[in-house]
Amino acid sequence: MKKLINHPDDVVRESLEGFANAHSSLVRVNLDPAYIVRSDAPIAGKVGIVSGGGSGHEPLHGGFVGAGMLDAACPGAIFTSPTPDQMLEAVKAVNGQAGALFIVKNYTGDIMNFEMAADLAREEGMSIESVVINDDVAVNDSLYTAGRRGVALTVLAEKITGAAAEQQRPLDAVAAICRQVNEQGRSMGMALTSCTVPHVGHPMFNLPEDEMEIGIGIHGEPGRRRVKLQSANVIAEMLMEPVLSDMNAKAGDDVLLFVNGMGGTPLTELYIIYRKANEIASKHGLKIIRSLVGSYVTSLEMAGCSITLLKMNDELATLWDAPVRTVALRWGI
Amino acid sequence: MKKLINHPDDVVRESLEGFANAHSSLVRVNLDPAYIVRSDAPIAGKVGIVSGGGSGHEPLHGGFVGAGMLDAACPGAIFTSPTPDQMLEAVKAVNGQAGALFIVKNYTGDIMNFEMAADLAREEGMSIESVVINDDVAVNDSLYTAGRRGVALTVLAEKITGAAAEQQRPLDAVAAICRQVNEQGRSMGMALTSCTVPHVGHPMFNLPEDEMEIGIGIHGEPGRRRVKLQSANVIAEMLMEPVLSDMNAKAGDDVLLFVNGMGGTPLTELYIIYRKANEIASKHGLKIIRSLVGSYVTSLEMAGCSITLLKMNDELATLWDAPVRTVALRWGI
Amino acid sequence: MSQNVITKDEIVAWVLAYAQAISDNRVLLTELDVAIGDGDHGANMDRGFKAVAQKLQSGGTDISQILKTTGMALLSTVGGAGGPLYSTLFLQAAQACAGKSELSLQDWTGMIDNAARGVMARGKAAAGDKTMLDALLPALQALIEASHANLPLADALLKSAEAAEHGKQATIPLIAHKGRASYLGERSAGHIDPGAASTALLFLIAAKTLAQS
Amino acid sequence: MSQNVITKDEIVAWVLAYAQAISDNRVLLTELDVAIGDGDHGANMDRGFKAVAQKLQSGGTDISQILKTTGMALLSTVGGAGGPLYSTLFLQAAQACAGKSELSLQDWTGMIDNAARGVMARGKAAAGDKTMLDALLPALQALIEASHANLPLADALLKSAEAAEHGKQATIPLIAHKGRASYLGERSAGHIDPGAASTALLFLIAAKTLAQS
Ligand SMILES: Nc1ncnc2c1ncn2[C@@H]1O[C@H](COP(=O)(O)OP(=O)(O)O)[C@@H](O)[C@H]1O
Ligand SMILES: Nc1ncnc2c1ncn2[C@@H]1O[C@H](COP(=O)(O)OP(=O)(O)O)[C@@H](O)[C@H]1O
Ligand SMILES: [Mg+2]
Ligand SMILES: [Mg+2]
Ligand SMILES: [Mg+2]
Ligand SMILES: [Mg+2]
Repeated sequence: MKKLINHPDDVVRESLEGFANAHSSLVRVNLDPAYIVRSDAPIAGKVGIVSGGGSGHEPLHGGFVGAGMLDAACPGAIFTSPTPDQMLEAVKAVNGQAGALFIVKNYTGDIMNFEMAADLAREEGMSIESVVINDDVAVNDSLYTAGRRGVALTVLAEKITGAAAEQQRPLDAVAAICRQVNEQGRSMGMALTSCTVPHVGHPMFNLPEDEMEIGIGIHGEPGRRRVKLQSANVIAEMLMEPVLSDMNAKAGDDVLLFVNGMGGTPLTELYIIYRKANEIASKHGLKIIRSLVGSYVTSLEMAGCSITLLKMNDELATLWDAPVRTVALRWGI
Repeated sequence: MKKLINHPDDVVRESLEGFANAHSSLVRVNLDPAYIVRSDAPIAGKVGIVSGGGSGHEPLHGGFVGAGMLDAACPGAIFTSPTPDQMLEAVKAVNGQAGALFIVKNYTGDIMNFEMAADLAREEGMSIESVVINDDVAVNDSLYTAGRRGVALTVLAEKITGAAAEQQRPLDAVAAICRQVNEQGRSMGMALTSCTVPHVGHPMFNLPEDEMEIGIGIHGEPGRRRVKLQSANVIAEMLMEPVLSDMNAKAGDDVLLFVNGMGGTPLTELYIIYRKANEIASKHGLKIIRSLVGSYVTSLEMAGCSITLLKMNDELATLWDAPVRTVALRWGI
Repeated sequence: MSQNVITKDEIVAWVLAYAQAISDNRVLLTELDVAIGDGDHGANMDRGFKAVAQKLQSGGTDISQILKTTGMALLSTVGGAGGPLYSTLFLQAAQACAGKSELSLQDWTGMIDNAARGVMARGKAAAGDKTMLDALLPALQALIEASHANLPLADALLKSAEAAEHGKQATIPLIAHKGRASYLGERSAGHIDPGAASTALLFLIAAKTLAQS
Repeated sequence: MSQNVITKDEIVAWVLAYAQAISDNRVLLTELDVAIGDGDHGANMDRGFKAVAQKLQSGGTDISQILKTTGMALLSTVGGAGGPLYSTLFLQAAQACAGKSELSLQDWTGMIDNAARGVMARGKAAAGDKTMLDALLPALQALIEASHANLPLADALLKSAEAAEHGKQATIPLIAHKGRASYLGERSAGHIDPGAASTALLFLIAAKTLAQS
């Protein structure tokens, strides 16, 4: 295992300390329990937007804390949902007396820990709503699975929901926007290589030089199937097809196209994928009115990508364009 | 070789096409000869800031084209300096009748191609200045080398110089700022893994599991020496020591600390390096007044990092803080 | 257990021995989770039970409080799916022992019953979903049977450990329907569920610690 | 070359044969550059000479113009260090041949002399710096000697090819002082310089094409 770390036990804490040092003008970091809040929190009358999840997906979520996006993020151990006390302390630190929304990626652990945190916060008199993001079309949403995973759409949901909250909309309206994003967005991912969890010390799976995994999540798990390595254009098709057939977007619809890197893939390659995804979406008659390309929801140093399509409307576009000032996403301020 | 590409010959063009599709609101892209200009170019009375270099370092340089930074960027083939006709056409496309500044990384090829382009542009009546960035302390600047390489400081130089040009300062003043940044900044890098140039098809060098290269550049070349793998803290020391001893920063000085990823290294790890670099700089009495952490000057999918220190003053800080609107660096607008 | 009952100190010894066993089996649990999950089960449980061991160093005032301390420590240190589930297991066990200063076989069985109900309510999984329940439920079943048959406590604990181990092995052919492993679909078959492994260990340690003291 | 001179068509044949040789040796040149550079010399030269071959398909009006077309095509397609250097080589060669419809050994020698001066001026390198000059300068030296000795053109071309090849091999022990390889310091020793290899090939192809026609 080759990593720029000291000891596996210290990765999350030391990284958080570095993050705090580097970005003290944007965020405040608490180490025990671990959470990151925007430096101007709490904001009176504003719904607090709180997210979190296992570490190893950076810049998600800490990189999205700041004006116009998240009020707080709770990082767990690598690939491990954070604990309820983190969310409880975070939500108290951003309590503007207008309630809080938990944005939760759909994993059993995340669901349970956030649920318990919500119970604890409600016991302390706060109004809490939760929205579960489950955009990954690689997984069937059936009785026989834990349901579709929450993957790259999360960053779009956090941006758009954060903008709605910044306008001081009430909790139920903010939650409704977040649900709308979740309903209108779909993702699918693939990997060229595995990643190595520091505590494990070796790759999560072994992928021969001429093979790839299709339908991966963001926790180093293998995908739904292993196939021969393909060209970027074929890969873009393999990801776009299930996304398009699962979502209710028809010719003439506006969409946001998001090509996300898994951590170890250079931007050059993401743009090659974007180029083809853009072509496919256009052939379907979709109008790509907004774009995002970069490694925003990662799986440590995994090489690979995911494609997300979000069906847009005027309100979502306005919220997407609204000013945002976070470490990893910033415009307008 | 596992990459999200179609054919090695098409990597740069297809990536550029994807970039053009994704960012049409910020930039215009010309394919033959290849260059990227900000969408509102040319701006009357403004010095054009033009940079460029081999591809494979993304987001450098194309990701830094836009208001407050570069007017144009010229991408060459992977790790290959662009050709003079690219620079000539680019500089014409951003000609605001106030001359242009070429920001050139110190490599024989870049120097020669930009020199020839400057000659051609001057023949067409334009005023051209060039500043050569050579911040890499891994290389001795002696008669027996091609001089110190230009590495991560380039992005700081482009940002600060771009801000000066945006204020419509004259060409000589803009060039002077760029030279000041170059004089006051130093970098040093290391690699945990090699990278693979698409046309080569295999890694540039083989690094055993327990070894690393210290003193690398950004073209997949091996470093100055190969040593046993060390902890992040020791690595930060190995990079900071030569940077600090080469630059004339003394206790009490303000600095910008930039931890740059080589492409395949997760943000988590960069922040662990940042944490230690911050500690070392502070111990030296330096005041870190600005920070940058991320993969901005990369070497394809190489795992590793570099550390850059730039000695600041009030003017540089003001220019650093000035609004910038590019694909990869954005604030204030 | 001379009186065919489990004392407060034995409960502490059980949890501490389990913390040690988790530490010893950390790599094993991790590797099981690498195969069909995300490779953190060993590290998560170890982090949690190290914190528990710290808290229990000074013993505890009564059984219920010891179990509650364990559950609360797990809740704030483990995270993931394992955190809430094991936390719930111990918190529900604590609730079932409220006011008791020692546990008979019937008490122990009722405690495990309450714990299992808690885990099912929290995780909404059932037997055969390839989770820790596939070790927990057979262990409970064995205890109920032993309790009805009025077996000596030591024998009952042994039987429950065997049943948990058997249940753990029986997860191998299963396709996971809950938790992370369910994303793999049919690729989840052929592996032991990591949570079932850590739960089987809990009953094995109970048999070893409580039946020998 | 029946008249002991090189004709316009032979110049075209030389450049086209070199383009083919570069294509054939692309991997070799790349691997040399992987060892002490950035692995692009083969691809760069191949891209450039494919463009040249395209431009020269319809032949050319005179020797100087053919060489100039070659130099200009290289300038806008090769990039890197190789682009300006090989472009300069051909542009300076073109300048030396201005107005000539065929080249004697003396003309050819003068042409290579002008080309070498151009490359030295452009790259500011000298003999022994471990660059293409370490093939180019020995080849020029051999031509000058052959020219003084009034050797037949074919023999002179052969001698210059041998000298270039020898010079290329002699780059192996050198520590690079110019170009990318210089960053490696002592690690650059032990390898052939890629530019010296492509230049040696240029003289080898000259000997093969021009001495046999
Ligand atoms: N819904 C559930 N009900 C019961 N047990 C579950 C459930 N989901 C997961 N588990 C158990 O949790 C174990 C995984 O725990 P752990 O690796 O610590 O958490 P995570 O899956 O979040 O990484 C699984 O092996 C399984 O036994
Ligand atoms: N200053 C110089 N003068 C002469 N030749 C040089 C000089 N610098 C580099 N070269 C030659 O260029 C070759 C490398 O060319 P190439 O790989 O195409 O460009 P780059 O080094 O920019 O990647 C070297 O092997 C060397 O022979
Ligand atoms: Mg986990
Ligand atoms: Mg090059
Ligand atoms: Mg797990
Ligand atoms: Mg090269």
